[in-house]
Amino acid sequence: MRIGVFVCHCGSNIAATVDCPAVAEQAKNLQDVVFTTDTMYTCSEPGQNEIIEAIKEHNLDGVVVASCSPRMHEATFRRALERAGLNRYMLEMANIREHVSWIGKDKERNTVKAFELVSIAAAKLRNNNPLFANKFDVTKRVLVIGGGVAGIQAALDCADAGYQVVMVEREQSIGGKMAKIDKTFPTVDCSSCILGPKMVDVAQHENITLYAMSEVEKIEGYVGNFDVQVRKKATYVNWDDCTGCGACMEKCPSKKNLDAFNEGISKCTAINIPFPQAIPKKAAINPEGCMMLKKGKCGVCAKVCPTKCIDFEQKDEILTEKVGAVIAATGYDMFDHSVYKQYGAGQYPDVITSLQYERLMNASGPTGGHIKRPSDGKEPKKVVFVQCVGSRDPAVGRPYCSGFCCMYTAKQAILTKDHIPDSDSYVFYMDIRSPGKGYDEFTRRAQEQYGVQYLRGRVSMIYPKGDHYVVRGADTLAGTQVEVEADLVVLAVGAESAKNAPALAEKMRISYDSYGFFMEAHPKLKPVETNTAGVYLAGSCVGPRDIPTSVGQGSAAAAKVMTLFSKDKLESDPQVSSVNASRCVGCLKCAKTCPFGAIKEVTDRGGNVKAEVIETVCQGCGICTVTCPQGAIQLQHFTDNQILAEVNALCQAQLDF
Amino acid sequence: MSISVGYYPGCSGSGTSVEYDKSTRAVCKKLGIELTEIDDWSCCGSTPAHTVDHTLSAALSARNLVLAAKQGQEEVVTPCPSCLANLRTASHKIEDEAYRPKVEALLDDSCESAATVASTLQLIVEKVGLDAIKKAVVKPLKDLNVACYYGCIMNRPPELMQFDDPENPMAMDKIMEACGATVLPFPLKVECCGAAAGMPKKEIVTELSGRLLNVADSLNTEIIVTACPLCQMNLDLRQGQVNRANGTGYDIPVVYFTQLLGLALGLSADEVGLSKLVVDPTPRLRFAGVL
Amino acid sequence: MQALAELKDQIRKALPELDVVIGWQQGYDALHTRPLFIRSEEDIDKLVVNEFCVVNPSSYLREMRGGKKVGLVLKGCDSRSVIQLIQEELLNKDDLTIFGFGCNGVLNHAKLQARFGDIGYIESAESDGNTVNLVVAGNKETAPFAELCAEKCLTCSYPNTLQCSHFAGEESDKKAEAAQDKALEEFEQLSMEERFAFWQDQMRRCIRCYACRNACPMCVCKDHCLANSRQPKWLSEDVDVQNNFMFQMIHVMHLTGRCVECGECERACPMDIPIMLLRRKMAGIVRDVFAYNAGTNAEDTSPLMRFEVEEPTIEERH
Amino acid sequence: MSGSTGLLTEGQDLRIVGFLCNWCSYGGADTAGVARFEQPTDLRVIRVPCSGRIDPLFIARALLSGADGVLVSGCHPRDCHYAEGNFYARRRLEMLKQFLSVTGIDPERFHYTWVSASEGQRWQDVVTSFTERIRKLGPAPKMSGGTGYDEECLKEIAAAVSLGEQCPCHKEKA
Amino acid sequence: METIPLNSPDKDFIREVQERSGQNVQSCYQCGNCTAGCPYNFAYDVSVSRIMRLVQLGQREAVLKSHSIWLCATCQSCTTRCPNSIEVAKIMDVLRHMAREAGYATERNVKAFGDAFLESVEKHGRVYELGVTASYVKKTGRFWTDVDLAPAMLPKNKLSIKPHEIRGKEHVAEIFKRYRERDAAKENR
Repeated sequence: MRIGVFVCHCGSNIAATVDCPAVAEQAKNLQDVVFTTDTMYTCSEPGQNEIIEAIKEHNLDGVVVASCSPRMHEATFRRALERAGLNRYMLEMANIREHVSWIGKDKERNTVKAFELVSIAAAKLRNNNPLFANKFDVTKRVLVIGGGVAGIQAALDCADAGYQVVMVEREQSIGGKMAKIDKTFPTVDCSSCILGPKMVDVAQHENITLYAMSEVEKIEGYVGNFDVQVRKKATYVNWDDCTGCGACMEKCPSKKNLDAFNEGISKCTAINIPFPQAIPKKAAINPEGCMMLKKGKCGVCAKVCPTKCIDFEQKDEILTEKVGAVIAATGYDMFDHSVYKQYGAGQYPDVITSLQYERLMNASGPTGGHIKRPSDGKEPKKVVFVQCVGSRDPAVGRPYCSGFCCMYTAKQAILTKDHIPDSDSYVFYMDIRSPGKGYDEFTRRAQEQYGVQYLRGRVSMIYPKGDHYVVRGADTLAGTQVEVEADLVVLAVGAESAKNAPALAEKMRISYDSYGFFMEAHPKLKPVETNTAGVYLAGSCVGPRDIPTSVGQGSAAAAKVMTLFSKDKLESDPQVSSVNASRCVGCLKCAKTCPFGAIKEVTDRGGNVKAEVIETVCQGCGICTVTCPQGAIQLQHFTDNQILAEVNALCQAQLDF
Repeated sequence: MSISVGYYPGCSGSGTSVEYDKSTRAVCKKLGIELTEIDDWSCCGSTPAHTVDHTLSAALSARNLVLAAKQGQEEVVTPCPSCLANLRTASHKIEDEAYRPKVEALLDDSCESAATVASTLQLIVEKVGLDAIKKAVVKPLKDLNVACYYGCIMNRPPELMQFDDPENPMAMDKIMEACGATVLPFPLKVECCGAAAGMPKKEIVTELSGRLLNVADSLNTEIIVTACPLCQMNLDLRQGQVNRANGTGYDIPVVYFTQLLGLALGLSADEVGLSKLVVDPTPRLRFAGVL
Repeated sequence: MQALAELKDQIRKALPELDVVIGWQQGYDALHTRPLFIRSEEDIDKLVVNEFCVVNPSSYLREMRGGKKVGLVLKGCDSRSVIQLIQEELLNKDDLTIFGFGCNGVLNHAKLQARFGDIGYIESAESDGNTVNLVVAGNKETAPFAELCAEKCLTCSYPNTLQCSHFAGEESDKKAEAAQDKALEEFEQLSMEERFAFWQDQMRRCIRCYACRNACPMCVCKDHCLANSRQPKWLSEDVDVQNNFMFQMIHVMHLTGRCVECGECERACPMDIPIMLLRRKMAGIVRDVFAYNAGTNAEDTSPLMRFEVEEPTIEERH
Repeated sequence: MSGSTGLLTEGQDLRIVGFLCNWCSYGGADTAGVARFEQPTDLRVIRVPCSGRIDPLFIARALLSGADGVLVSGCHPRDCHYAEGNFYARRRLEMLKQFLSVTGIDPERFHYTWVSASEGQRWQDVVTSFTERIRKLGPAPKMSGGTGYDEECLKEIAAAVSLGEQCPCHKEKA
Repeated sequence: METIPLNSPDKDFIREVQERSGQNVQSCYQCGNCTAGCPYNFAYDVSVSRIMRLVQLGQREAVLKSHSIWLCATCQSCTTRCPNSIEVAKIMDVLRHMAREAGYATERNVKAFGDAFLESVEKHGRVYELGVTASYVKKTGRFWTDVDLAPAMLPKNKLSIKPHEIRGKEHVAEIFKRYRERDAAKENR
């Protein structure tokens, strides 16, 4: 074998703490290495050309690049190899940046370590083989999980591009949080006026199949060929026939159910359509409130329904769909502020959340858009907004900034003044975070034009005193304690990951962070991709996002799906397991431990049982390779011999520099 | 039921809060708790010690925990939150193997075996239990509107105290409810009364205790129930000072929870030391039919 | 012996349906048996069952796979290896007929030799599970069974053949003499350095003859053992401490959750390397962590072939 | 090499082999690098797709070949990119971990844990504490003997061979 | 107002506060929650969040000469509610120790009360309340301290005229002695 070694300086990123020329020089002594050099930026165009030229000039059949993490540039260098006519799998990388130069300052030790990493890479490379991809078909349908604004955007874009979309929404209607909001910042335009038409488009688009009141049960398969099971929860209403006339709601005697759409500030009937613009506009029965379902008595809705679509016997249904890609747009939940005992733990009726306040201000909300205190229906004259409730607070496990609370608080303060001109608003904030188009101007407007009193400091406690609530906080700019007697306190609660997000992530085989938000493939460069091919992300399931970002991500995820679907055949990764039939004794232990069902039993010509890998199903984990006692099934590119070569190189490496 | 624990009365128990000590002993006896006073106990050092030096404070407290262990007590209870805070802190410090030698150096004794410490309030709520209290009540405190005031250090810092909620503790509320009283939602349960500032900085106490009395008054509180000698002293003994400083005229009795609990369990006014209180609670208790 | 007569009877009845029945016959002296392959009626009378039926007849099975109907005369311990292989679907239950009996333990030649000198002088030896009665050079001798038996019998909890088709004679009620293997317990008193040095010595003596592997009823890889493979190549041809030790590591890991502790490997070792220390250690760990005894239930799944999402018995590693 | 970067015999790095899954722990190590979390230099990382690919025998091989320590890290349980790889790994690695003591190889020289791609800080902690642990243990005892046998050994072998048919190598096969 | 010179922060001071309190003062992001909840804020000259800020900036004098550190009663509001779980009350305690060592006592009466209290403990093993009062009055000359309480107090017979002497009072006194020796040794070093 003829190996070339390229040691990258990465400017000073590596060269500052690693003697790159010395590493290149030493590498000449490694077995089969015939060419070494060190370059300033190996990933740059001249750097890549240098590799290509060296391959041709020195007739190299394998390349070691010592530079950054392979997670960063492995694909780049593999393409360079291909341009030079080498198989892409004849590349090995030594990570001398993230694992060496950036984590240690001792140049001498770093240099030794860098050389050893190069020698490991070369040792492995000597055992590499060219690998070739197989091609397989793509199902050009996409599953969108979540019908908030991000999911809606993604679904519409894919549908408009001509692809079939299956949308699964957990709630009774799509629209997500945006459907509950009164106005949007910084334009203060009506939220439902801009979202409503998009919701209608979803309902009417011929390429979109919508399953509301449904959840994803199971996802199997792989990019291009996912098998999805959807659980359609029982609504006790036959939606094919329901016209959404609302006659049932008028007559339902069970009227004291928690109104989830109105965030619990009002009550609703057991059979209910959450709001007039709901999509789909269908009634559903809440089994916890329904007398018929609980006690077998009532059935009024069934009697009054003009289309006779009430079905008390309805059960959950499992549907299966085949798709080629998945977009997760499952959004976020509001932080549960009951952990803040010093703010009343949710027990004070006039200390409410910002989303409850949106419903109070919303013309289609329970008060018809008149701001009234939940306790006594009085119009509040002094409204205090407390920011960072469940944000930037490590003590409650939420150290992150939710990002949009500063802006919606400013909006709510402005709207408060609009609704109640003789009111005073106070905003307790820690820092105003408004880095968006027109955002900072908006918060300034709240203060300059609307006279909202901004106070820089947290609130320590809120307690009732007579008819009011004493809000005791700090104004660190004044350098002391402040107290306001408020009529209404609005807690700007932060965002947290949607409940069950981790469980869904496990179904999609993607990772999530310690807060339950989904992990993108790269926080900068792959913001809507995941580490699982064919699964994309949009909106707040990745972390708190405002509306424009969520919409942008919805479109971005859709664009990724379209790119995927632009090919009729996909190439399978050749880094999959492969059975050496002559070593296989047919015990099929590999098949028993494979998480993907990628190994099947076959009989050879002699009638002997053997294992065989289904290449498109194999994900390349290598569990089978460890299971097989004969070493008959080997994960390509990570074979026993390749890893043993690395171990041997490392444990027997000569350190005499 | 028979519970047996070591007892650390604290210095004020033989002085300004003699009625707390008396009623605590009486109530415990009634509830089947055997309190064995640590023989020859000494002062925990209180606030002055920890404001001077943490190791000194720990050593003064640890002396008692070591003493208790030597006298065969695994657990010690104390009615006083200030003592509790000091003893608990000391207990943590001597559990820390790195810190223990420092304490031992001052104490000139091993802290290897030392008793643990809890409040009598915790003991009564957790070991006796509300059901047992409910059953033992012979004179329900019906028609009595009480506000329970816990003081600032009974439950705080939560990592150290590990008992009840640090912002909205409920132990006394539940005991009073079990005794039949109407418990008002007093929002300043854990606000500070002014603590030991009474002597050196009276205006602090009159301001802070004034706030507490103000809110209690606005809730139409008949009796304030406390669990802390310092709180009780500031609110009761200094209530006159508060009134003079703020131009108010509060007349709210401030009693120890053990006193009311004792009465509900059938003890006499004398047995719980009612006469030691400055603002006389007897008229209200008579009105409510408790006396 | 009641059991033997019954066994022969059962075999006689079953033989027409079977291609072969594997058992033991008398060897070249009183202290040895050798395998017996019963193919016809007349072979049946050669069958013996005694304290020297040490070899596991099932270890001959792998030489004859392929749909043959085989009968096996098995001790309790032998049956475990068969059950384990059935569980792994390496043996077909329907092809096997197992003849079981109650075993009182087998004797160990090395121990006999140590006690009575050359075993050639021993004319006969009989055991009831408690006492061994011998005739040595014409003299009658007795000795406690525990002092002469195979190590594995001291901790054996399965004296009766498990999951057999036919059972002959009385069940043995022999109990394990000790829960823990004494040798292992003693070995583990040594310091880490002493243990390391011990194995250094042992592995230096190893001649890599693979007798341990060949004697192992669970080594089913046949010609495909990793030890002799180039693709993948785990071991070099060098017979040195490192490679010898590595071979033992391979053997142990491949037997994790499978080893039935029959002791054949150690018995087969020409260099008397105490391999069972390694086997028993691993089997003990599997018992501790997964409450699993290999080869006791054909319906079970070996612990390394499955997992739990929460592993209460595995300490979380931070 | 000359000058300051000469031989590193005195205070030379120990030989610590790391096996890291590509998706979580290798990413976590990258995250630590990107954040410039300083770490001891003794560890050299071998990248594998999944902790389920890590054969305990690789670890045995490394320890027998002179590694002073072996560190394995995968995705946290439930977070495996391949859904189940770390669950199998956990069982396999635990077996090895508990087994090592009987061989005289200090089990403390082998550690396995879980680090996610976002846990750069945790990776730094894991590497630092493991390296410190290995430094405390010092270099691993080396395999002695190399190849071949001493005279006594050869005698023993000869004796064994002379036992002839009692040698199970010659076991009668059916 | 003065300009705080940032070029020469007292890094030793920051380090000492951190070491003695076991708290990372840099994790304070100045949200003001400690000040917001501090019952004593009205009496402070420097609010507690500003104390934290001044510590972060290494302003030894400004911190140790503040009155606030003497007025803090360790009520734990700040510690309990700090979003970054900083034990602020402990830092205040440590600052008081440091002020004492540096010879600052901006609130003489508070210090005098504490000293009187501890002297009583050292002497008797337990606190002798009347003795503390007497000693405090002697130290401060504030003869009229709490005399207005006498009419309410005296009839209740609460304050014993004699101190409670305990058998182990020598042991307690020795604790104080060893403490002072330890501190003296530290000084010499």
